Amino acid sequence: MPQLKYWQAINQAMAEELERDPATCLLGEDVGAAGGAFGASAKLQERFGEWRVRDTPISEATIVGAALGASMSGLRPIVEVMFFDFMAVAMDQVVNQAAKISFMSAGKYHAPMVVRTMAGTGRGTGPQHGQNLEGWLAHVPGLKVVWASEPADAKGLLKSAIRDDDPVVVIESLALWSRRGEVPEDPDHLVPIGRAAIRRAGRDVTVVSWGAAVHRALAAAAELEPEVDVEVVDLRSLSPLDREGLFASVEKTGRLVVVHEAVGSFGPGAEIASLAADECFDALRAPVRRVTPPFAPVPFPPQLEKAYFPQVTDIVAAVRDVTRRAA
Amino acid sequence: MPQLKYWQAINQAMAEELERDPATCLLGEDVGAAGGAFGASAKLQERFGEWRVRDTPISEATIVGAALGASMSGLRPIVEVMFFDFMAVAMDQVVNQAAKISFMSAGKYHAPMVVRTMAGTGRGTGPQHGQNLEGWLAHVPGLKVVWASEPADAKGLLKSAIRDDDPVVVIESLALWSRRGEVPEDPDHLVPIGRAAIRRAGRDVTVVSWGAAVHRALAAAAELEPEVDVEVVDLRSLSPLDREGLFASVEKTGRLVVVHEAVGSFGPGAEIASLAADECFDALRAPVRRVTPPFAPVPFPPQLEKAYFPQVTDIVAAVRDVTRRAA
Amino acid sequence: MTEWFASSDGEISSEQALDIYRVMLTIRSFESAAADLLAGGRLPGFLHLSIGQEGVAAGVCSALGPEDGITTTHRGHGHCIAKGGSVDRMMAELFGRGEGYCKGRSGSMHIMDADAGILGAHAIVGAGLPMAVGAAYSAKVRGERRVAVAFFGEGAVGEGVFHESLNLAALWSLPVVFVCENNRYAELSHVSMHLSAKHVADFGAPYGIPAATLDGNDVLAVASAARKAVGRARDGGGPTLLEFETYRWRGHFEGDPQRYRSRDEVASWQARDPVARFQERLEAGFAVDVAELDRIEREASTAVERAVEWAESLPPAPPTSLLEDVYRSGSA
Amino acid sequence: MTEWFASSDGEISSEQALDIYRVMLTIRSFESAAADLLAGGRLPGFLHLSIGQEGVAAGVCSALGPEDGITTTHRGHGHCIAKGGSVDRMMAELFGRGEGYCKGRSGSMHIMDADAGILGAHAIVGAGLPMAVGAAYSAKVRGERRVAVAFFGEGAVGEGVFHESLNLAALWSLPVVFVCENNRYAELSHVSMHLSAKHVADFGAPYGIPAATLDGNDVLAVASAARKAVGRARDGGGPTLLEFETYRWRGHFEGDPQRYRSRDEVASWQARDPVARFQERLEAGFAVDVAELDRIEREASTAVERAVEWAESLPPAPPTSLLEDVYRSGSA
Ligand SMILES: Cc1ncc(C[n+]2csc(CCOP(=O)(O)OP(=O)(O)O)c2C)c(N)n1
Ligand SMILES: Cc1ncc(C[n+]2csc(CCOP(=O)(O)OP(=O)(O)O)c2C)c(N)n1
Ligand SMILES: [Mg+2]
Ligand SMILES: [Mg+2]
Repeated sequence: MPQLKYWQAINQAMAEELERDPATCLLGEDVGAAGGAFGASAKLQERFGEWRVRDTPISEATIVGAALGASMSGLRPIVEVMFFDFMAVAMDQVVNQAAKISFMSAGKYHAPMVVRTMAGTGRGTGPQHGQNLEGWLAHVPGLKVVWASEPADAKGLLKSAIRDDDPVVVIESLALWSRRGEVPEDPDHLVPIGRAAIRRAGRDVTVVSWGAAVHRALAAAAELEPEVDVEVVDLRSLSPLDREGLFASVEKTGRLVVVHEAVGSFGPGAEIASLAADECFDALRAPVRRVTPPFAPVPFPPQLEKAYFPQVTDIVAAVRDVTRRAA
Repeated sequence: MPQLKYWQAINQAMAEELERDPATCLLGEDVGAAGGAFGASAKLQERFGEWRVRDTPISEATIVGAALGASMSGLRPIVEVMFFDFMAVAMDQVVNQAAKISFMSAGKYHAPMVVRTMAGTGRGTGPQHGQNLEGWLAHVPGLKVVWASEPADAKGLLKSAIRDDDPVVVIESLALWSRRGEVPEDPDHLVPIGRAAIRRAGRDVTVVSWGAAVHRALAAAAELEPEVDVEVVDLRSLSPLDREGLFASVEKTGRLVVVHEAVGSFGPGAEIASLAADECFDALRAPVRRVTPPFAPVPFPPQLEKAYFPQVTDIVAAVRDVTRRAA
Repeated sequence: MTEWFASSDGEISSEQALDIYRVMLTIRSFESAAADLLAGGRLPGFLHLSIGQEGVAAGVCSALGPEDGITTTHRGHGHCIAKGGSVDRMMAELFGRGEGYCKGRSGSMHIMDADAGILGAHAIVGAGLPMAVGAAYSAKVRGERRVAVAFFGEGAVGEGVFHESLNLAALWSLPVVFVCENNRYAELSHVSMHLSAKHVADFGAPYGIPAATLDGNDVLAVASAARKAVGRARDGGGPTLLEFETYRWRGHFEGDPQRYRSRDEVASWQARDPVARFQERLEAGFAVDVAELDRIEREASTAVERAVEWAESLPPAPPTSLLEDVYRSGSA
Repeated sequence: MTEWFASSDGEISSEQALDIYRVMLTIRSFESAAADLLAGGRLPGFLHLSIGQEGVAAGVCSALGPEDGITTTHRGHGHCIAKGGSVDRMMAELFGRGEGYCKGRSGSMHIMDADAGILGAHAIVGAGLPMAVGAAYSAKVRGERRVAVAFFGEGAVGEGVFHESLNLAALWSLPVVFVCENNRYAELSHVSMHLSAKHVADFGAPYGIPAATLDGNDVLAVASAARKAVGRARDGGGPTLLEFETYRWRGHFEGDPQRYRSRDEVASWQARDPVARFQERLEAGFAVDVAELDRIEREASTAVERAVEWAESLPPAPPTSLLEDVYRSGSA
């Protein structure tokens, strides 16, 4: 299988889907002539023309709303919102309109659109370019939310999202941008939305994570071996959530640690933790722990980013803590 | 003590604070001449003039941003955002700017501003006027979030919010608008932000709730008596959260049910549940349950609102379920 | 600019004129019935009525075909009826019945009909404009000759998406017509309290978008201007901004005590009733006889009465429908 | 309108002119140093430089007093320096040191200084405009003669808050000056790809806001226009919209390969260097001798060198500072 970088996998997914279905189009700031602020749409405008791959003004709310209107009128638009934080500007159109179109029209309309947005975490971007807001989105009925940790999933999830008939928010990690991995060439390489991946099987504790944090969870698991046998679950899809996959793992290990790069309080990890505390209560042998940044804005310099975002040592400590207990 | 309706308590809080501090002002659509879309600011413009109580265009983002700029320049603005759902339009200014001003300026600026917004839940307002998004807000470092269930708290929390030096989002329940209660006349009647209230002490199970749902929790508790002795905790403040109060109650009862009117998945109840699953793990004797609407947009007609929002019977069933277990 | 949009005799045939009249009366009947039903406690929810503004809905939609799309607002009954929405299914929606457009779950502010090209009434002020722009973008990309119309109130000019939508439509020369119903009020506030521009149409100029402020209570003037704007859009000429001056006779919502305006002001606008004016015009200019007009009026009110009867007879939407259609594909 | 803003001889004294010159050179020194430091791997984070645009920052801020406020953007070093921000604390912030304006936690895009009236650089495009409007509202309510200035790029016109802010400022006649630096590009896109209006100044008209498009590389023209706009605002005359045509010499961010523009285009603007032009003017019009100008240039670069030396010598901001200032009052 060919090796691609994470961003190349995204580029390939879009190229293939633009090729496959003339209804697919891409809208966003600098996505066209420039090929994307970070290169994800390189060469797409050349191939598919300036209407299907279209540069937009800096008008996130209207671009998302226009994508919605277009998706109700025969197109399958992909919108790029450059940084995750900027979703806040477009939140009304995403949540009050796009997410509710199928419901409000009793299914007569639907919104086969994708919003791609990039998480700046770990790239020195600071308080207004480094936030992780996946918890907001996953809280909205009518939306789907996915986040790949590997190039193959970056391709397969994005392709699934583009082919999905509902609005899907696809979050991409700038921290993984140059990460290489094997990516299937199959033009129908689809990673199903709503299915988690077990990245490392283990018996003692389940560590659930997504995006860039998955790799730290894996590093922690490696460090803990053979002392603790850690199962690392890459959620991939926050909404819908792979409840069965999650429960099966927690039932097996009896211990759960959730790791993410959004702040903890009222954050996405709380859903995972409380599902387990309800549905897997009898199996749980230790407190459910979340490893997250502190409740503060995102700092920019490397030493503070390191202190802020969960590191391998933090995960190791949390796992040790919950496995130390006999309960 | 005089009896006031919930909205009158809000009105009184604003009147007193506008009187007390000339830096306080109120901005919003129809808040001035009309006295508020729902009357909360009745007569305030007459008393305090058209500059301090100011009608605005329909520009939520800019009004919140202007309030922020004003709060950094000597005023203490209150902004009214008519329905909770409309917060989505202003989310960028609330979250990316207002919440981070103190941090980004190293405390040299701060944002003593209040955003008041009304939850339409239970008033037949439907999918774009009935959402509850408190989970989004509580997830943001730098913001505080409060929600009163009684007129006395509506006054006391709002007054605390106005005097607070940080941005506070004050959520008000239209469903409680005409609810009467004793409200202290004391012009310094302040309900501390960050302190929950035990509305009913009990030994068997802790039911945590806020806003209008508190009253259903109390009704459920009454219905369950003497079979189950329910402790009803009215959170009042989502951020900061009264962790000590919460933990003390759960440690005592060993059982937790969270009830709210936001959808469950990735919702605010998850934070309460997972805090308990971590910090009170040893005390927990049953699965932690959340009673919430289904994962769907808000319907408008009475029979569907009733089926959608948690009812007394739903709470009773959840409490019975968790207390039935020996664990 | 205003002149370019002016109507000329013979532009609208008698048949078209009678269709327009029927639409206006259907809107008025529908909303009058809804007002009575709400007042009588028979309807749940909220109502925002457009009585007095029927000329804009009927006139603009007379220039549209079924393939064209519209977006509208909380005050959208008129636009939906004029665009071909079924009064039966609209009434069922207002009643919260499963046969309504949203299976009775969303109510008056959220009528959508894919068959009639009603991309939807949206209750977030300004929210429909980007959607209409998107529908127009779709037409352009797909090489279809469809046009999209965004209806909105003058209050929506306060929202940034209005301006963003104009910019995008102009920049991409999209087949979209922006139709502002300037009814002088946004909720309880007069336009002077929320807008510093003299005319909403003034916002066309910076973008080079043709724009005009016209009498919204003269349905033929509306129809004629709409024909020009829609024709221009369909022929690839790009967007137009039409501002129609009009007035709502009822409160912002049913139950609004309306302390913000005088009875005289209301009366002065009622004297400019778009229905009555058009009636006179039909009799004079189109030589339609009164009996014909009466017949149309009766038919319109009968259709609405039947809709009420039917809708009310249906059972309330069942709780089982709550989770339907949240997702089109597999659910979360 | 443009004429009203034109500069006249004698408006700016020699002393003021030299101050302006010093500011321009300090900005250029500061940003050149920062570029070198980043290229040399000595600075973390991202940098968006305004070299080539110094005339706007220096000219506009020369019309402001310490009591006045500004908001700016991701490209805000120049405005902050011109408004009286300390190059030491700015440089310390860029280095991520505890002595920086945000204790080294926020970096280049978020300089704020309450003492100098810098309400902040905000990295969300358009976000600073409402804040400036709010500061002006505060001045109005409190009866203070303070003025607020919002600096922004032409790209911000794409964001709705730009328009909402103009409306609010006009409607309330607030003491705010909107200063657009039209440097022809928003990130990697030419203005023609994101704006359908000819001039950003065109957006003043619908609101009745005085507006003009002026040469941003002629610092005296900038200073003069700013004096008029600020004076008008201070005297209760309301808002003004000033568009300054200018150009950034560097990429959107340091490291930008700049495939979207030609070297010739860059060179043609470098030939209109605001610093060099002002230097000539100072020598010719103000009879300042070259030695004096050299002295100022040396002082500016020495100040920046010292700032670099000092900032780099400081320890990195400690992790303990992460939770500081999240809340002003008790924490969550
Ligand atoms: C974003 C948003 N803000 C506020 C409201 C509340 N609201 C509903 S209608 C309305 C006034 C709209 O005025 P206009 O656009 O003139 O329409 P009209 O009601 O006159 O038809 C307001 C403020 C809303 N629905 N959405
Ligand atoms: C809401 C938002 N969208 C997108 C961006 C990404 N972005 C940063 S700068 C920029 C271009 C801004 O152009 P302009 O306003 O002309 O300012 P300039 O960079 O030319 O000074 C963009 C799109 C952002 N920071 N915020
Ligand atoms: Mg109106
Ligand atoms: Mg620019």
